Amino acid sequence: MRLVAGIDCGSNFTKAVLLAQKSSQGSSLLGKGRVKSGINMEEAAQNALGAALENAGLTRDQVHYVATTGFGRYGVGFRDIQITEITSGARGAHHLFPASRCVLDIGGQSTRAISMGESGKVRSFKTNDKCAAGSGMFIVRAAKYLEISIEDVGKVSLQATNPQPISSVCAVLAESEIINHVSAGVSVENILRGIHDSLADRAAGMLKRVGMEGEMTLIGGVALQAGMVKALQEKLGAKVNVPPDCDYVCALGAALLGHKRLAARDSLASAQLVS
Amino acid sequence: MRIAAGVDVGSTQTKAVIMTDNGDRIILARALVDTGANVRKAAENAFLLACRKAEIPQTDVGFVVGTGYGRYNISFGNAQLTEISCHARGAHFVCPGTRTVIDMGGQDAKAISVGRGGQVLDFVMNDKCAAGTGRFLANAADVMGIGLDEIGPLSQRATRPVRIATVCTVFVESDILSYLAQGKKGEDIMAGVHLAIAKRTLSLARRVPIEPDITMTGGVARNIGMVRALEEVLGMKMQVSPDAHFMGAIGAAVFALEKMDQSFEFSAWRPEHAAGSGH
Amino acid sequence: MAEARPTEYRGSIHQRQKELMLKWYERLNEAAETGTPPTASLMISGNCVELLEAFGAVPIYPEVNALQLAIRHQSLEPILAAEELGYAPDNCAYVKADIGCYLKGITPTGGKLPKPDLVLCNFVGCNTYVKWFEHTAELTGSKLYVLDVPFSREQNPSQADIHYVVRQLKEVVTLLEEITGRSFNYDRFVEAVRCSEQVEALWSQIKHLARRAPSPFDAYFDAITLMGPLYVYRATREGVDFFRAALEEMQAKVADHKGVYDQENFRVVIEGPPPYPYFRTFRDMFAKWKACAVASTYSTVGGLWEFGARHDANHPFESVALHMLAQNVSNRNYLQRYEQIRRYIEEWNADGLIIHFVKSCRLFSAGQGDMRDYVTKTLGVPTLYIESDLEDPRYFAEAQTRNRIDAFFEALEHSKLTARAV
Amino acid sequence: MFTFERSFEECQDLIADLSLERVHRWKDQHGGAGVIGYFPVYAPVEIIHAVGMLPVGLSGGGDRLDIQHADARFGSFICSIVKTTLEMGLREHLKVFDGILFSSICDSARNLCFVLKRNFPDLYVDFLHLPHNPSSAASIDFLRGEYQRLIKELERVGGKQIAETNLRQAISLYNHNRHLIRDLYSFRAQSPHLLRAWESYVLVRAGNFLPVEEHNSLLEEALNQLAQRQGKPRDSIRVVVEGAFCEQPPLDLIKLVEDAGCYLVDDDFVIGQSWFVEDVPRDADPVYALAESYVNRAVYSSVRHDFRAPRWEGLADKVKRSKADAVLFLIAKFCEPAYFDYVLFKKKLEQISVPHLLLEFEEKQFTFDRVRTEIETFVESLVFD
Repeated sequence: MRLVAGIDCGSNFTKAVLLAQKSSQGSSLLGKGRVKSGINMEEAAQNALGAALENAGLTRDQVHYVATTGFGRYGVGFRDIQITEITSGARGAHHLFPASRCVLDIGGQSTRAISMGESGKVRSFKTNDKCAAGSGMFIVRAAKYLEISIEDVGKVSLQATNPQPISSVCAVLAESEIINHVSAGVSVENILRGIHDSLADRAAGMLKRVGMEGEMTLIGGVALQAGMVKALQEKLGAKVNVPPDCDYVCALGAALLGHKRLAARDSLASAQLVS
Repeated sequence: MRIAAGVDVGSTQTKAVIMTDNGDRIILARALVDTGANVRKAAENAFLLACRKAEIPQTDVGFVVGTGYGRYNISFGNAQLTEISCHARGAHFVCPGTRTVIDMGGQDAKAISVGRGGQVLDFVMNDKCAAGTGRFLANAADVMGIGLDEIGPLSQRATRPVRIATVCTVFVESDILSYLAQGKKGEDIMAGVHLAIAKRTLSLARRVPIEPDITMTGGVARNIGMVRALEEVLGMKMQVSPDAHFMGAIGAAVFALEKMDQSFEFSAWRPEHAAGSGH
Repeated sequence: MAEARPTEYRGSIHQRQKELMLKWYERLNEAAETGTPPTASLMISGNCVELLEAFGAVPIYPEVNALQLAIRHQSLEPILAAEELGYAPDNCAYVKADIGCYLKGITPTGGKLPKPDLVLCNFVGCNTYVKWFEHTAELTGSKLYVLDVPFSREQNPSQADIHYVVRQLKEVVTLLEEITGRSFNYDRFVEAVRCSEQVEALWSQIKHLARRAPSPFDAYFDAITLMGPLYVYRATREGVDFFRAALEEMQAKVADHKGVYDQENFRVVIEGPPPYPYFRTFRDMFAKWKACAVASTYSTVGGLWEFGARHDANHPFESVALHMLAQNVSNRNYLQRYEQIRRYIEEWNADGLIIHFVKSCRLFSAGQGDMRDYVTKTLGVPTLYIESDLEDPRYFAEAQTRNRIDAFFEALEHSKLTARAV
Repeated sequence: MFTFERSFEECQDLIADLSLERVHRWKDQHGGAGVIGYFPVYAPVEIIHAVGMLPVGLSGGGDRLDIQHADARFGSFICSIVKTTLEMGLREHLKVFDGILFSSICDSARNLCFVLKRNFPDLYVDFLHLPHNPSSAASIDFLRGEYQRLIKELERVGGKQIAETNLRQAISLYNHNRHLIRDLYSFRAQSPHLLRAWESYVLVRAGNFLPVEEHNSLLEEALNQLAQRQGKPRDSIRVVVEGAFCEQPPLDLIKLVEDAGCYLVDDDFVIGQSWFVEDVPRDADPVYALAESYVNRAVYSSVRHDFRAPRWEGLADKVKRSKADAVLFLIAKFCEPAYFDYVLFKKKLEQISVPHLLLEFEEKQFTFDRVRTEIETFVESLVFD
């Protein structure tokens, strides 16, 4: 049995999973761990991996191969390979929902639309740049302003009867619009749903540009918000899958690809792409 | 004795000022509250608080001018004027030599060219994007995990400021994070942040003629780091009054007094004027 | 609210222009159904519609279709459709709306639009137009001809410039003969040029009425109402009749001192196209201040005639060439536009300039900051600079735009009042 | 290999030097002879050379010039090179020039021409109208006339008549220059592991500042030494870069693309340097020859419209010729000609199923985390099955 660790070094949290490949019958998830990233990626990765090992009741020397992903992927000295969070996110989502052909990843600052082939291989993708319009930050700020906890946002938004659209392209300026709504007496649920709708609009635009088809899987922090999922489902008229713990999807994808590379290495091909 | 008030409903904070005019115009009281989600309430609280501080019943206030982006939500306001007019008027009242106003608030930055009578000759504002505003600083402070009032002094200790790539208030976080990861010093990062905003603000301000005296208004004026950074890129000193972030409210109050002694007939005094402008 | 409602131009002309535009769309529909009359796509600015008249062919103006959609709040859907195809958020939204409509089979009236027999790109400065027509030809499979008009790089066009354009005009004649199977009717061409000459004279007289205070019409918002017929019917009798009637109606208003507003508080010059998706909202923001546009550069996209230029039936080809080269705002260089604005401000005695930056159109907007610098610092004239778009509703920030406009007029008013006080 | 590696560094410094010290030196050495700057993409450098002046290709300020004044003149939604060029003027970096040439490449650049005119009334600023209707015989005659107008202006500015022999000589010098650049490119396409894209890029771009004679010998030396260069092939995909014909991407971005696992086997960087696909004929009237070559022998480009030979076919051929696996669209933010062409390029590539990636850049960009992620993902999507 070969054991591969996938570590997702995000800007807020570092997540690690341990994946075992039983040569013939697929792979199985043995453990996972999650720690705050802080400013030292190496350390965070060590700790996350440690947590995963503990969770699996295994030891470091049993890990054959380490694949890192996420914005800190290069900051981890003990990695065997680094993979972008787009590639790993697609693989992870595809592993959990083999029928899904595209992935939407809405994180704190970034939104990514990815379309993929049968194998979970990335076909094309779009990411927002330059401006955080349409990112999860939109919601975080709104929640702060409306003085409700981020956990409740999803539920509240579901109660909306008459959503109010948000037109501003800037996550920060949107606040003034929100405030105008509030002072115009618009209810909190209608505002939140309005925000979810405008996020869904932007996301739909990106998905169409990468060629949306078949099922869609939503990952990233925003996936926890029921209101957002509903908004997307209505906007896209497609099935939206939400992984049980969407936090680990990229780490999982990294581990899966790690296994591929490991197999390749075993069959003598020299490990590529390690810089 | 005439008493008037100015209420400036900003995106982050709401300010109210009570002024009186017996011979010369003096400020009786100032009040500052967080705007929060309920703009109407915030305006009321600020106004009542100011009256209490001035030790007058609110009924003594003869005329109230509202300003700031929330001005049309002031239930008790008699008239509304834009924050551009009011900042210019306020700066001119507090620092009569003012020819240029640089205002940095929570969500917008503006530059105003002011005439000798305190009238606006020209102005520019940031658009569609909160890049390089007070909020940008607040965010930076959050990421660094320090208080908004500490970042200015901190930035003054910088030896080699970093380059900040983005002016997006949200993206600046990842910039700062990667600098922290590279082990850069907090003061150098914050100095970089201040410099980035100062440059952006100046390239905005250059659209109007920048002539001394330059008066800085708005909440950010309380940040010494920002003041110094701006003066550095400007190559000129600025006047920063302790009342800097009350300028809008003061200007509004001055206009209110002028209305009361009939100095001139503004269209803004006509009640129907607010119509067609509501939010 | 009564105060804030714009007293919109509502003469019989308003009705008549609606009829004329509908009639145009009917002819295009007929062309789509039956294959006749022959049609050709043209760019509004600096066009050679007189040539089409000589063949009894009807012009298709993609810009008019695009702006009609925007005014009817229907532009976003086609824009998104085009972006899905790969057009960038920062591509001209006129193009995206037009391409999107083609993809989705949307038309402003619901009637059919024909596949143009010729995609005739009269290239007058707008590089975007070359791409636009190239893409249209690629999508429709229509024949493409780019009539290359040298940009105005010296004060006046050279003989070589005129000669170059005339040679191409004659190539177009041959091409149209092949495509339509009709022969070039020279007399009809001369007659068309004569009509243009008369329409231009009338339109110019109307523009000059705005020098009176109060101005009988708004030279931005109302001028736009008259621009449809100007583009589609310039070279026809109907056009001449329409503009004669329009002039008479305006002269009548001047005679009994009727202005756009009961009292004209401010006179402004407006630079740049309007935000069509918010046309009415935008006008209301000026109406609230009783601010009347007395001149505008946008109303000279079709042609700049208030300073005396005309088509000339005695030199039909040369004068068509000259119109394309020098007498439309698109092919004139930036400094010539500064000069045009300066004359408007002085000769139409305006209080200030409004610059409306539209992200779609770099021909208009690239460098408007320098224009602002020139007008405020060199001419010392108050100028307001606002940004949005002429077709894409996503770029109009209503609260911010209103705030700037209010601040601008507050300042003008304050200055006037303090000046009086001193 | 010492001199060889050094010439790369020298070229980098040359490109990075906003004070244009090298150009100043040339001017001094030539008794204050005229220097004519030209805004990308193309200018008839042969003519400038023939009147004894130095043609200098302007290519923006990169990330070494932070924009303080130009933002106030060219607002949002305008590309960086337009702003940095104006900024260089307003910050007195353009003092060395006796004239600046623009041509009809896009609306922003065209307006910049006249904004410069207003802000620098003493500088000779001219606009060349390069024809957009190559299918008309009239266009060659027109361009010939336009070039003659330019010659008159340059003679006025330089106070010196042009001799036809000089023009013939200039034409052969630049023909040779384009030959050498073509050789460099084909060497790179043959053995990308022996010549990195950024290396050939700096060699070619140096030609923006050097007299053609010097640039020719630099290129000759480089080609000689390349023959002996050793190197181990990397495991990379072969990529054609399209869209960076005007504003130039930061050098670090070009390096990053290679480090992410791409061989850049062809590109359109500083495309003006290799504008003609064949020699400009030497026999005929040289001015006519230049005009005729612009109409009939020019490389395909997003700012030149030749409806006889669609640009997307040009790209398809390029991909075939260079045996590329994919196309990387490297487009300057707000570059409208590139944005428009992307649509039809994309359509064509999808017909012949060539994978492609669109990346936007700004010359002043200096952090590349997002771009790196996108390029690596693209490479991974081609490498992993």
